[in-house]
Amino acid sequence: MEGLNTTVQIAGGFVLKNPVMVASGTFGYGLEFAGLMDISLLGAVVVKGLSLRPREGNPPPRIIETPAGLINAIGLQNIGVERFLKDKLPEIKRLGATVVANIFGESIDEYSEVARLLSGAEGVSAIEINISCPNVKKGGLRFGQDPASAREVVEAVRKSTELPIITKLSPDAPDLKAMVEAVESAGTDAISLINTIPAMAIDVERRRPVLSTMTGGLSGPAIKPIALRLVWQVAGFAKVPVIGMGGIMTGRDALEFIIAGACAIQVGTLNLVEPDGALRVIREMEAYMHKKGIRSIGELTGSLVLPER
Amino acid sequence: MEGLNTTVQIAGGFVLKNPVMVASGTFGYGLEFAGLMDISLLGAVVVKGLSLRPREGNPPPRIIETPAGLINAIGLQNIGVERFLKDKLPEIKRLGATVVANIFGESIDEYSEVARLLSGAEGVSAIEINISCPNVKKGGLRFGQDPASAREVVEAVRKSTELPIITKLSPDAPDLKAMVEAVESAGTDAISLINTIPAMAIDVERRRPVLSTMTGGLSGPAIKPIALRLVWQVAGFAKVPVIGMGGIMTGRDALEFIIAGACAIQVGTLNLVEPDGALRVIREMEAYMHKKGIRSIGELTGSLVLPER
Amino acid sequence: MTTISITETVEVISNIAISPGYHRITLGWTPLEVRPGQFVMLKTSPTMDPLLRRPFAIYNIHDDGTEILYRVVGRGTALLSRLKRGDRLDVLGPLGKGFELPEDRETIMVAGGMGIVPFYMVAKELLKMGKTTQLIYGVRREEELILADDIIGLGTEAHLVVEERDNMLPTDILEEMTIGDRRVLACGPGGMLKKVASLCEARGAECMVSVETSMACGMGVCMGCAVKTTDGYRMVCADGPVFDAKELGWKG
Amino acid sequence: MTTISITETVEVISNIAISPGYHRITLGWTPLEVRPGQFVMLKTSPTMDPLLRRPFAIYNIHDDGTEILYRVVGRGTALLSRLKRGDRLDVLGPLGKGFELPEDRETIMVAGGMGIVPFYMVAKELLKMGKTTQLIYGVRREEELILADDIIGLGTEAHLVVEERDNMLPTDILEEMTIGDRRVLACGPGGMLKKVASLCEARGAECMVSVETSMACGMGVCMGCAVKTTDGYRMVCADGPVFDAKELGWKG
Ligand SMILES: Cc1cc2nc3c(=O)[nH]c(=O)nc-3n(C[C@H](O)[C@H](O)[C@H](O)COP(=O)(O)OP(=O)(O)OC[C@H]3O[C@@H](n4cnc5c(N)ncnc54)[C@H](O)[C@@H]3O)c2cc1C
Ligand SMILES: Cc1cc2nc3c(=O)[nH]c(=O)nc-3n(C[C@H](O)[C@H](O)[C@H](O)COP(=O)(O)OP(=O)(O)OC[C@H]3O[C@@H](n4cnc5c(N)ncnc54)[C@H](O)[C@@H]3O)c2cc1C
Ligand SMILES: Cc1cc2nc3c(=O)[nH]c(=O)nc-3n(C[C@H](O)[C@H](O)[C@H](O)COP(=O)(O)O)c2cc1C
Ligand SMILES: Cc1cc2nc3c(=O)[nH]c(=O)nc-3n(C[C@H](O)[C@H](O)[C@H](O)COP(=O)(O)O)c2cc1C
Ligand code: FES
Ligand code: FES
Repeated sequence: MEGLNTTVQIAGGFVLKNPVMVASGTFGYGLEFAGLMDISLLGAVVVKGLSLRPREGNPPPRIIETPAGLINAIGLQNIGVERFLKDKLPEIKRLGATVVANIFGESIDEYSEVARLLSGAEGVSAIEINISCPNVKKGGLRFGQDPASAREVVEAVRKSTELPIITKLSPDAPDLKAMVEAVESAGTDAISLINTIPAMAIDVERRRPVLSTMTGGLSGPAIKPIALRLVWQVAGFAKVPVIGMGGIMTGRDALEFIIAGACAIQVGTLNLVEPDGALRVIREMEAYMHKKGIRSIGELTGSLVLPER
Repeated sequence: MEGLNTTVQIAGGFVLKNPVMVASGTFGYGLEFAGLMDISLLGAVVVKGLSLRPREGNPPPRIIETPAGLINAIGLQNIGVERFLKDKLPEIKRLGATVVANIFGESIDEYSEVARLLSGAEGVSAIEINISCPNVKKGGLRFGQDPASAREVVEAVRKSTELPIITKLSPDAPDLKAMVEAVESAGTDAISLINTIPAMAIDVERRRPVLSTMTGGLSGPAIKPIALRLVWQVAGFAKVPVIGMGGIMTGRDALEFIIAGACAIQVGTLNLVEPDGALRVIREMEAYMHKKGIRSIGELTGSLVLPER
Repeated sequence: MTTISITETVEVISNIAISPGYHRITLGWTPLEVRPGQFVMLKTSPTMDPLLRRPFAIYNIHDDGTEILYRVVGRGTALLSRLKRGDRLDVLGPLGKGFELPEDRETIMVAGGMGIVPFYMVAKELLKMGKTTQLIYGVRREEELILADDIIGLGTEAHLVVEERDNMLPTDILEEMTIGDRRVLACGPGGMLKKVASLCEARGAECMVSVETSMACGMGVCMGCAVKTTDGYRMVCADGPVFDAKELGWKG
Repeated sequence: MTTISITETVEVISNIAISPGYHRITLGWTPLEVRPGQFVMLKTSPTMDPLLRRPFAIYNIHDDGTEILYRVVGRGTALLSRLKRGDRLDVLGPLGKGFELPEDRETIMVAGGMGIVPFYMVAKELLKMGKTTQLIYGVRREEELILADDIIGLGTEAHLVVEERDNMLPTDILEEMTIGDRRVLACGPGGMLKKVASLCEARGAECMVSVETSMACGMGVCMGCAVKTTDGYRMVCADGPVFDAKELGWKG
């Protein structure tokens, strides 16, 4: 829309043309959608979580629908960072997309090695560190639940790349404030949240867990009210920019996160249901700005008016 | 149904005719439903949370619908324990209901005083202690988040009543295992969970929180997958019986909680949408038992078959 | 309190657009007893989204069924407008207390927009009681006037105001009128209700207002539909939706 | 991979019950190119519950639209069965790879229950290629045989088995048959597919099976519809739904 400024600067050279990214694991490597939409119109494409070596993922069943939600236990199946760099990245770049690489590792060394390989390549705009995946544990605790080990991960990645770093937080960290402080002090450029919420479904006919892994992660509109609360809380104490997500389906949903304090947002499950839904979200946000006479998206970030009490 | 044994013994003399109770705050004082259904058919009626003195509750707006969910910020408006005993309890008993009194206090003394008043009366079968209400804090932390203060509350209530005690846990306690151990050692007879999950909604037109209290508690089918995961986890380490709840809408939902390890369940939000829904849940559970040839509900509790790995 | 007579699935007899965005649905269900101003809660979707029922005033009942007049404003009402003859719909009601109609005095009805809905039954009831009444009806756009046709058809004296056309509000009419000892009954947007209440307060007239809040249960159990009164928070669904304006503490 | 031609809302031309619980819906949309065995993802509700689209094989396409045959098994299909002529429905497709039809040999089609759906287009296509084919179709109850009527109408030789009546399964027929160098194409319940695969394996025959898993995206991006193959997990939606039985590692 004319005259609207929707660009968002997350860090140094990491600037989005608009605040709507597509979330890791819900947009493949971007190419699958190329026939259906112009992916260069997105704020950024966050690709499926990458590990050092290809990963098989979990046995099926891996997904189950719930009321207004989806539980997944994909187990981070991916082609590995090297094949990504060789087979996928050049093609996504050719299509004009801004690319964020989501990474994870089974050890701190693996995280930093993946980050190193990505920074050597042309065309990755930022790295999003997934410290909240259920399969990655250290001393029994997932990195995403323990501030000290989260700090170690981010420090290691920080040392191995010059790229802007986004650290993606888990919604079930016992102490989010300590977590944010830890990753900030380790040098993260931004924080994103929420990853999926641990959840479960049982097949009562067979009296077995539906998912092969017993529990999985809940996403989709069902979790939006929880995600929004967490993003609002974190934006209240974070010093770095916050990227919000969790159940965003419409421009209004996205605006709730922005008004709560997020500088940008990601849509995840929506992509699975409506492949070009992220573009609709952008249009709806622009229409709102237009109607309200808001010229720059930055005016909206954190603009929540608190009730008098 | 003939030949089915649906009774559940939670503690000493606290026996339910079936495992389906209606949850606190979603069934008023039971009388409101009397014209629509036979409330004596329910496992138990857990009445609206009672405090020592009547409470006004929060300013409106107090509720907002979300996808497959409801956020509430009622603020525990109630008539106070004395009016309950005088005006409501005799009538609920006359209708043949098994009554559980849900209580909360602003201090430990208040909790124990409410419990004492209730045990003096005829007709209360058990006390459910709500330690997870957002308005009740001690040293900045809600009782429900800090095992040590939860223990104090339960100990105090234990001293002031001979009635069976159910302690109702919050889903966002940082360490549920420590919490369960604390309330068990303080003498609780059972544990119930989950209470609502902290959540938020923003009115983008006015850029204000929808609820007068900024955040509220999410309930309904949206949270069921999260509630089920928590109940399964807690049932894994709890020594006392576990009562499960969160988003139960059907007999199958209820059975998921039972199979995960709950000995009984509560339905909450369902009552608001379908006043006699709890009776349907009972019928559906009985039909399942009949079809599967299960004669006693106890056979189902914790009967989850784990996948081979 | 009238007893709730139904929580059942009933048949849709008809569901037609009476003006763009305004619909009348007739349900194959006739409650035994309804007070004007009472409402029902409809489950607009058989699925879990939208989860909650939606409140609608009862427009009319007759032997063939119950009529509801509604405006499409969001997801629930959009789903409602898709229902066709023969479809089934879950109804809970009648709910609330409705208007108390005075035996000892005449009335003035003030309605804004969809606030007209309860007044068709009010007017019918008053007619039965041998009372005369007057209607002041304000709408934004001309096409909404159609909603008053039935009431006017009863012979009710009506003052119609189209905001966009007349540059006037229904309260401007009320202001110019002699209220006398008549009781004013009002239903419509909050701003209009407050203005009506303050005009009545100033003239010492009785004023009953039907208010709206978001609702979950409609039965007085969730405490979600609270409205501040001089006696603390009360529930719009169970204690209202009609309140004495004085109770709401709305003063001029 | 065929390109996806639509993610749009299309009109329902008709939606009729062909037998209790079995429906045929015709959508006002004709994809440019469809391979037999490809499928579409339908959004059965405009609301967020059910959230995910549901996969359905394409039964037939013609100039007036696309036909889907479905059985009501749960919430999504129940909602689908309520749609009426003129309603609108969101379609994503065509998706998946479908059946590769051999130029160099004849085929045998083995279907169980709703597994018949892709074979109408398979049979039409084979006819066009000048190939003969044979159908073995097994159903539980007699009333389901109606689903094979169209294929038989093409002149396809068919062996029909009603489990309840004949006390037999389609695989019993296949077992008694000479497969020779014909390629077996199968679609139906998992147990049937495994049995077909093992019969083919034993006789050294080619066997292609169309498998079902729960799906979220239908486009190969969520990795939710994984099936174990000799080459690791592959996606039923994007790499299938038709696989060489050998790839699935189903051995006798
Ligand atoms: C006692 C009572 C009687 C009512 N009688 C009628 C009636 O006879 N006819 C009729 O058309 N409507 C009536 N309403 C209003 C009706 O309940 C709402 O329009 C309806 O709930 C909106 O549902 P939705 O899902 O379409 O909108 P939602 O998707 O829930 O909301 C869409 C938009 O409508 C607004 N909205 C939501 N609820 C209300 C509300 N209660 N009042 C006004 N705006 C609202 C929202 O703020 C939002 O902007 C009545 C309400 C009450 C409380
Ligand atoms: C590639 C593919 C093609 C298909 N083609 C057709 C078709 O042409 N016609 C047709 O009627 N169906 C077809 N199906 C199956 C169809 O997708 C399911 O029946 C449908 O998703 C069920 O949705 P629901 O909401 O009604 O059921 P749900 O409420 O989701 O489930 C209800 C019950 O159905 C079972 N169920 C769920 N998914 C499936 C499934 N995929 N297969 C079998 N049972 C299931 C569940 O376990 C449950 O017991 C196909 C599936 C796939 C993967
Ligand atoms: C199928 C699926 C796969 C996912 N894979 C990843 C992943 O690889 N890495 C990651 O950081 N998050 C992953 N996520 C989480 C999403 O990126 C997002 O944080 C979450 O789904 C919440 O957003 P939503 O409700 O909009 O989907 C995945 C989510 C889904 C549904
Ligand atoms: C409107 C409302 C009021 C509630 N009030 C109370 C209360 O007073 N005390 C309490 O312990 N829980 C209260 N709850 C929580 C419920 O008892 C229950 O724990 C929660 O809603 C989850 O169950 P559900 O998803 O079936 O509703 C309330 C819930 C709702 C929706
Ligand atoms: S809507 Fe529940 S108390 Fe009024
Ligand atoms: S359904 Fe998403 S990859 Fe197949």
